[in-house]
Parts: sequence; C-alpha cells; structure tokens
Amino acid sequence: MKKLINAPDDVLTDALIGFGAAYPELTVNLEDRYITRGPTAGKVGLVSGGGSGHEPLHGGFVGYGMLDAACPGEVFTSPVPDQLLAATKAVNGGAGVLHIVKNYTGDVLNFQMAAELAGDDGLQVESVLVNDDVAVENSTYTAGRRGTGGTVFVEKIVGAAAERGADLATCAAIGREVNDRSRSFGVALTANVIPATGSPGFELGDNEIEIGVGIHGEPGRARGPMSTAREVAAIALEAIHADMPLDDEVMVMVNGLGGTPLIELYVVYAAVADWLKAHGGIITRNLVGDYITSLEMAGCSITVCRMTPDLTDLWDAPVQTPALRWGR
Amino acid sequence: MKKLINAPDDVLTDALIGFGAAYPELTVNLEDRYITRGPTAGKVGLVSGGGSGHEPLHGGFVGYGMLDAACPGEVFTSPVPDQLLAATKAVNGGAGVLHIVKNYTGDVLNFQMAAELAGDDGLQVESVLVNDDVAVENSTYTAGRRGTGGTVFVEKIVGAAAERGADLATCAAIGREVNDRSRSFGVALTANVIPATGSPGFELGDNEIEIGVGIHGEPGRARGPMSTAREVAAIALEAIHADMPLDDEVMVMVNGLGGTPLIELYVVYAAVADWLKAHGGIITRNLVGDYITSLEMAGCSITVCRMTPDLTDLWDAPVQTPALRWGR
Amino acid sequence: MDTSAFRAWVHESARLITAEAEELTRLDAAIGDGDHGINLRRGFQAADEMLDKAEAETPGAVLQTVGRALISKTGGASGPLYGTAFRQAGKSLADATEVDVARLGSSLEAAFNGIQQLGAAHEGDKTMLDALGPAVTAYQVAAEGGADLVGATRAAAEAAERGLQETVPMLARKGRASYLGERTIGHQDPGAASTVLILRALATVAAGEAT
Amino acid sequence: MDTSAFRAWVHESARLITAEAEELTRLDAAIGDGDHGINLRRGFQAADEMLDKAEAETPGAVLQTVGRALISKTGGASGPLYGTAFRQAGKSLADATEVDVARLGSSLEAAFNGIQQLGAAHEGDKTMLDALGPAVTAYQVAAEGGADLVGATRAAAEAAERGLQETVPMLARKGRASYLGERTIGHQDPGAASTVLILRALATVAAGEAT
Ligand SMILES: Nc1ncnc2c1ncn2[C@@H]1O[C@H](COP(=O)(O)OP(=O)(O)O)[C@@H](O)[C@H]1O
Ligand SMILES: Nc1ncnc2c1ncn2[C@@H]1O[C@H](COP(=O)(O)OP(=O)(O)O)[C@@H](O)[C@H]1O
Ligand SMILES: [Mg+2]
Ligand SMILES: [Mg+2]
Ligand SMILES: [Mg+2]
Ligand SMILES: [Mg+2]
Repeated sequence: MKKLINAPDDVLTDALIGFGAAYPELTVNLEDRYITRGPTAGKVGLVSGGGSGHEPLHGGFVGYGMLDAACPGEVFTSPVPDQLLAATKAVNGGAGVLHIVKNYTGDVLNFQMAAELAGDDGLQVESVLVNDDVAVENSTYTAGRRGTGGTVFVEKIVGAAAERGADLATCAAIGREVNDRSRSFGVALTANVIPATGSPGFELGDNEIEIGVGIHGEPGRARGPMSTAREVAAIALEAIHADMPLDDEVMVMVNGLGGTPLIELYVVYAAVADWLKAHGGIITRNLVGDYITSLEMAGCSITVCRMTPDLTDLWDAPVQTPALRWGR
Repeated sequence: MKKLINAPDDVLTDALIGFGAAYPELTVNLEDRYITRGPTAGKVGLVSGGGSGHEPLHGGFVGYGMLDAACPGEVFTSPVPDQLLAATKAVNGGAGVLHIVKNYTGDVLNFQMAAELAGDDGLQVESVLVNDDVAVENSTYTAGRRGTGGTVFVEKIVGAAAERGADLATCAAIGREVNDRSRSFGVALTANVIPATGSPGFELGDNEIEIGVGIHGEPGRARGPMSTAREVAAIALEAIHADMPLDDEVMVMVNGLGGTPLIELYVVYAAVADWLKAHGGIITRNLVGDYITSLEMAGCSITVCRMTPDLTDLWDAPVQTPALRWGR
Repeated sequence: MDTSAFRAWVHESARLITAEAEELTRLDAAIGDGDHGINLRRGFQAADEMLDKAEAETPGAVLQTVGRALISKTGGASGPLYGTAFRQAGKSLADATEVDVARLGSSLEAAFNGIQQLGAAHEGDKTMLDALGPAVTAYQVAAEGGADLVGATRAAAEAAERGLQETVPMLARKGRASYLGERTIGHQDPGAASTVLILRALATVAAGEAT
Repeated sequence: MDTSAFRAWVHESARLITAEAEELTRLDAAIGDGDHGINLRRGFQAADEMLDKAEAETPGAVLQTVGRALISKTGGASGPLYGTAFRQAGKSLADATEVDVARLGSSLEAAFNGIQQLGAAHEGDKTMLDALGPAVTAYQVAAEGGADLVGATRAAAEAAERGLQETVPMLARKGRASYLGERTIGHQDPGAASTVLILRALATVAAGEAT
C-alpha cells in the first residue's frame, strides 16, 4: 500500500488536523469529530456526514451557502450517533436541523439514532435521504439505491434555501425534490485501497472496467471491457435515461473518483454534452472535477439533475466552502 | 493503458471541446489551440502555456484576476509558437503582453520564438521564467531548475497586479519577485502513463518513491523507500529550507499530482504545518488540492513562497477562474 | 450468571473479535466494503475499556453500557445494530443481579428483536439475524428441555455456527451486500460470523472456561 | 540537387522518422519524457503535407517551408531547434535553383549554427549537435577531398551515426535529459538519433535511391 499517511489508524485524525489548519475559517472538533462553521441564529442548520475517503465531500462543503457541519466517519465507515448528535447541537440556530443522509444502512441507522437522541433533547430534526444511484435496482430486495453524486446537488441547493431563510419543512422538501430529480451512475477503471486493510477493494483485469460501481468500490451491475470515454458516457447516460428522461434542462456533474486526471474528465464531459444534445437534453449548469471521490479509484461518475427555474436560482446563489465557491 | 479517452491522438482536442462546453464564459480556439477570456483594454495581457497533462494548469487559471489566455501543447509537449502568437495577439489590450513560461527547454524556445514573431508584428512582449524546483541542482550543467508549483503563485499574483493596472514592466518585475521567493519539491508514489505511448514513464517498486520528481515524471534526486507523510514532508521542506530559509511568513501549497486522494493531501498539510512551526515558519496563506498535476501520478509537491504584505494583498485580490475563485 | 460473568462475556467477546478481526474484514471485503472486523474491533475494545471504568453493578447495566459503547464507537451498520441488541438485552434484565437460564433466553430474544426492528431484516436476508435467530431458538429448545446455562449457551453457539454456514448460499437483501445481488451467493455473511464469535464467547464464559 | 530532390529529402525524412518514431520515443523515455518520436512524426508529416501544397520553387524555399512547418507543428525542444536548422539552411541557399556539393555543405553548417545559437548547447552536451557536428565536419572533409554529393552526404550520414554512438557515454547538460545527470550515461540521445535519420535520408536521396 502506497499512501501519504503516517499510520492507517491515524488517517482520519491527521486529515482533520490538516483540514483545520488549511481552513482556519472553519472549526474542527477533534474530540467529537465534526467540522463546522458554527450556528447561525434563526437559520436551519444543515448537517451531513458519512464515511471518509470521499473528499471533498462532506467537509469541503461546509461554509456559507452550504452545510453548517459535516461528520466524517472512519474511511468508508459511517459516523457514529454521538458525533452526529454533537454536530447537530453545535449548529442549532433555533430553527431546527436538517440531516442530509446518503442511503447506506450504516449511515441511515446512525443518523436515525442521532435524530432520536436530539429529539430527546428537545431539538427539531428532519432528514433527507439521498438515493440517486441508478446502478442499484431500486427493489424491495436491496437496501435501496445508494446515495452518491446527487448529494452534492442536495447540499448546495438546500444550503442556499436555508441561507435565504427557508424553514425546516421547506428545506427538507427542497432536498427531497432535488434528490427526486437527480440520478447518478459510476464507472471504475481501477480499485481503491482502504488504508486499514491495505489491499484493493476488488480485482480488475487490465482491460476490464466495473460498470455501476459504488463510491466505496461496491461492485456494480457488471464488468465490461475497457472502452472509450464516449462509450462510458453513453453507458452511464443510458442507464440514467432509462430511469428518468433526460430530454430537458439539466444540470450535469462529471465527477472524478479520485485517481482520474482532470484532462480525462474534460474528455468525458465533451462526450456527455454530445450525448445529451443528441437526446434533446440541454445542459444549463455543470460541475467537472473531483467532488465525491472514492480514495484513489480511477473512473468517474455522472450525475444529472432535471432543473427548474427555482432550483437553478438556488444553485446560482453564493457559496463559500473549501470545494465550491462562487458569487460572493 | 486505462484512460477515459477516445483515442490517444484526440485527447487534447476532446479535452478542449469539453473544457469549452464546461466553461462557456471562456473561449476555446480549437484551430489555434488556446483558451482565452479575450482582451481587456488597457490591461497587460497574461499568457501562459505548456504541455497538457497538468490540469487545471493552465486553462483552469484563465479568468478575471489571473490569466488572459492559456496555450496547451500536446500532453507533456510544449505548445508551438503559432498558437502562442495567436493567443498573444488575442489578449493584447494595448498595454503589452506578458508570457509566463515554465523553465523547460521546449517551453522556453517556443515562447521565445512567439515573442520574436509578436515583436515583428509590433507587439510589446515581456516574459517571466518560472524555475522554482529545488530538486534540480541549479548549475551551469543543466537546463536549470524546472518550473513547477511556483507557476500557480506567479500567475495568481501577477494576474491581480495586471487587473489593478500595473504596466508591463511592473507585472514582469512582480512575476520575477514571486518566482525568486518560491521553491518547490515533489515526490511520486507511482508513475504516470502518457496516452500516446501507453506505458508508465518510469518503473517504481512497490516500496519505492521517487524523490524530487518533475511534473512530467522526470526522475528526481534519488529513489527512496516508501515512508510516512511526515517523512515525505520533511524531505521536501528540508530540501527547500537548505536553499531558502523558511523561518518567516510563508504561503504554502500542498499539491496533488493527480492520483492522490485529497484526504492524503490533508494529512500531508498537517505534517507541513507541523514542520514549519517547529522551524519558525508562519503559514499565512495556503492551497491544498490538485493545481499542477502530472496525469494520474500519485504523490504530491510542496511549494513555498516567502510572502511580503504586498504579495499577500495581491494574492487575496479577487480571482474568478475554473480552478481558483474567491473574493468577488 | 452474575455481573462479573457478564463482564467476562464482554471481555471474551472483545478478545475473540480482536483475534478474528482480519477474518471478519476479509469476509466483508468479499461482499461488502471490507471493514466489519475493523469496526467491531474498535467497538468492542471501546466497550471493554468503558466497562472497566463504569460502575455497572447489574448484568443489565453491563449490557446497556456495552450497547451504548458499541453505538458510540463502532459506526457502520453493525454498530447501531449490535449496540441496540445489547441495550435491549440489558433492558430486559431490569435490575436482576443474577441471571438464570430462562432470563438469559429472553434477553437473547430481546437482542434479536432489537436488531430486527432497527434493521427491518428478516431471517434469510443474509445478515447477523441468520446466526442469531437459530441461536435463540436452539437456546430456548435446550432450556425447555432442561438444559442449564452451560448447555443452553453451547446449543446457541452451535446453532449460530450452523446458521452462519447457511448464509453461504443465501442472496443478500439487506445492507451493503445487497448491492451485489447474485454475487453474494457463495460467501458467508460477515455479521453472522461476528455473531457466532459473540455467542461462542458467551458459551465459553458460561462454561467457566474464559481466560 | 534541384528543388525536387530537396522535396524528396523531406519526404524520405518524414518516412524514416515515421518508421522509427517508436524507437525515438523509446530513447526519449529513457532519459527524457518519451515524446521525441511523437513530436517529430507530427512535425515531419505536417512539413511533408505542407510542402505538397506549397509553391516552393527553389531548394531554399523548400527548406524554409519545412522549417516553418516544423516550428508550427512539432512543439517540444526539438521543434524550434530543427525548425530553425531548416530555416537557416534554406536561407543560406538564397535563390539557387541547383545546389552543388559546396553549397549544400555551407547550408548544413548554417543548420548547425542555427541550432547552436538557439539552444546554446555545445558539442559534448549530449544533444542533436553531437550527431550534426561530426556530420558537417565529415561532409566538408569529403567535399574538400573531391567527393561528389553522393560521397559527401554518405560521409555525413556515417559520421552522424558515429556521433550518435558517442553520445552513449556522455552526461547530458542540455534539455530535459540534463535533470537526470549521471543517470543519462549509457543511453543514446534521442535528438542525435533523429539527426542520423535526417542525414541518412539526405544520403539516400543524393544517391538517387529514395523510394
Ligand atoms: N438491515 C440489517 N439488519 C441486520 N443486519 C444487517 C443489516 N444490514 C447489515 N447488517 C449486518 O451488518 C454486517 C455489515 O456490518 P459492517 O461491515 O460493520 O457495516 P457496513 O456495511 O456499514 O460496512 C452485515 O454482514 C450484516 O450482517
Ligand atoms: N539546448 C539544446 N540544444 C540542442 N539540442 C537540444 C537542446 N535541448 C534538447 N535538445 C535535443 O532535443 C531532444 C529532445 O527533443 P524532444 O523530446 O522532442 O523535446 P522535449 O525535451 O521538449 O520533450 C534531445 O534529445 C536533444 O537532442
Ligand atoms: Mg462500512
Ligand atoms: Mg516533451
Ligand atoms: Mg462493512
Ligand atoms: Mg521529449
């Protein structure tokens, strides 16, 4: 295992120390393991969290116009209720707190417990579940679709609404709307290596790709032969299109999984733009870069959100976080 | 070779098309191969360029407060004079044009020819050479130190000065000052793969790192055993410190080479902050992320600039580019 | 079983899980995300340490302390699930200072119900319930047949082991493994494997064999 | 040599460089960045195509067109260097329509000077000059000794080949290879290798053997 770390058990602590040093405008609570910008009186507090290894998600999205706190778990392991509860209390500005939860059993259960504990303490907590990954069949026979790239859209758009004074119920409703309108699909070229185990999450042949991969390296729908950026974009977009028509105004994220050069993401974005044009889609907003990663995995995910004028307006609102910044 | 591309020969064109689609506020001239925001009347035009594969450098730094144009060559190959000349003409706002050139023979020669051609056409052109990589002995027996991470500082700071109306000579002088005050050192954990050849630039053992690597995978001072983030930071900072004392106010960039997870860069940043503190350095500004990459190479480079109040002020000035944004 | 026996159970569980952490992680790497052993080792070691410092004076208090510690420290799906299991088991013991065969049986059942309610899985979904369910049944059958604590806990541990083997041909329908669908067939469920360890620790302690 | 012979030289150079592109790249991968063959193939193919369309009616015009094409299309260090070499060689031929042994010799010398001035390298620095320098000298010695175009260009090509071999023990002091210092010893310089190909193409054309 080749990683720029000090010891596998120290990765999260060291990273939080580094993060805190790099962004002095944010507070890192090392004891309770959360990153926050503190409470804003009268504003709904937004808390997200999940396993580490997906940076910049979620810590990189704490700041004006987006999250109030992020709770990183160990690498690929959901955070625990204590830290979620501590963060929830830390960002309570009196208007209640919204939990933004990616749909994984561990995340769901831990957030649920934290919400109950917060409720016991008299806090008003709502939660939005993100489950945008069309690679998972949404059936009663699975834990349901995973939460992936759509999380970035939900956090940004709800963040803007909260900043503008939306109440807790409205924030939750907007979050669910964004989630309902968002779909993702990921493809991996190489596996990632979890520091604690030191070995690749899966084995891929030199000419194989994992189609429909999860952000923890969960295997996807199928393995396929290595193909062109155009084919990869088509596989992802067809899977999404089959689930939600893409023949309208959409926001698109071409997201690198951590080990893919940016130049390749531009190549993929060109293919995505082409495909959408050919299928009647109109890209009104986009993100191209690493926003929700899977350690050093090579590959990309594509997330699409069908926009409305209101959502676009919230998307365009100012945001000042380590990983997303504009308009102020 | 596993890459999200369509064909090795099409990488640059496809990436430029994707870049242009992703950033409609910028203009991509596919014919002459440059990215620009157009000329600003009365302002010094800033043009940089170099081989591709270092994204977001340079295209990602075109925009308000930074570059006016970037000329990408083929992957790891310097651009040609024609495109540099075309870009130079395209950003001429009447106050002359400054070329920001990383010190590689190819870049230097091609920029020099472009500058001569531009001069023949009556344009006023100056150039700043960036040569900040302390891994190369600065002797008469080499082509001199390479230009690496310091380029980001030069482009940002000169960009701010130009935006404020500094004339060509002043812009050049500030650029040289930033370069004089900047030093970089890089370490690679894995090699990169050039699309056109399809094989790794060098071979590294499972437990080896390349110390003092260049951004094209040029081998460095030595090979060493894989070590901790703390040791890697110390190796880089000691090399820099031996050349330029770090016991004062500094700006630090911990830069990912393309294949390193962001969480590792945070770990490295923590180590860098620690080391500097122990050696009397005071970090006043920082960047942590992928700014000047080497395709999918895993590893990082550390760049330090000894700041002055004026340089800090220019650093803090508004910038609106794909890869750096703040303050407006 | 008295309070110190329950403390010994937790200690032995922590020891076994630590010893088997790599194997649990290996199982999870095959059909999950490869952290089950790491998660439980962290959780049970924390529980064991917390217990050392806590003034838990009844078996019920011991189990509730463990439950809270597991919830606070484990993370992942297994943390809340095992944490809830221990808390519910502890609650069912109320203030008893000595736990007999029947009472332990109903606390195991409470554990099962706690996991079931929180995770909404059913037996056959390829989860820890597929080890715990058969164990609870075997325990109760043995107890009704007159077995003592030693016999009933041994029956439970053995049934859990059989339950674990039966997860191999199952298709996962809950948790992270469910994303793999058919590809989970042929692998043991990691949570079922850790349940076996916890019940084996119980049998060891009941038999007075713990180190 | 007339205009069409010069065109044939360029065409043969492009052919040889295309055929040897992988080998040139392999040499550059060892001590540079692995793109020399790719760069020159792109440059010479562009030069060859441009020449097909251009109305270059004198040998000098041919070489200047090639020089401009190389500068416009090659990139890297070799593009401006070879481009300048061809432009200077072309300029030295002025309006001549037929180039004799002596004239070709001075144009080769102009090429050498062009590279030398632009790149500021010296013979012994492990660059293309270490093939071109000996070639120019050998050409002139042969010409002074009465050799015709066939003999003089053959002498040049052979000397370039020897010069290339002599780059093996050299330590690079210019270009990207200079960063490797000692580690360049034991490798041929890629630019010297491409110079050999260009001069071999010249000898082939002079001998009337080009395909
Ligand atoms: N809904 C559920 N009900 C019961 N057990 C579950 C459920 N989901 C997951 N599990 C158990 O949790 C185990 C995985 O735990 P662990 O690896 O620690 O968490 P994670 O899946 O979050 O990484 C599975 O092997 C399974 O036994
Ligand atoms: N200053 C110089 N003078 C003469 N030749 C040089 C000089 N620098 C580099 N070269 C030649 O250029 C060759 C490398 O060309 P190429 O690989 O195309 O460019 P780059 O080094 O920019 O990738 C070297 O092998 C060497 O022969
Ligand atoms: Mg997990
Ligand atoms: Mg090159
Ligand atoms: Mg797991
Ligand atoms: Mg080269």
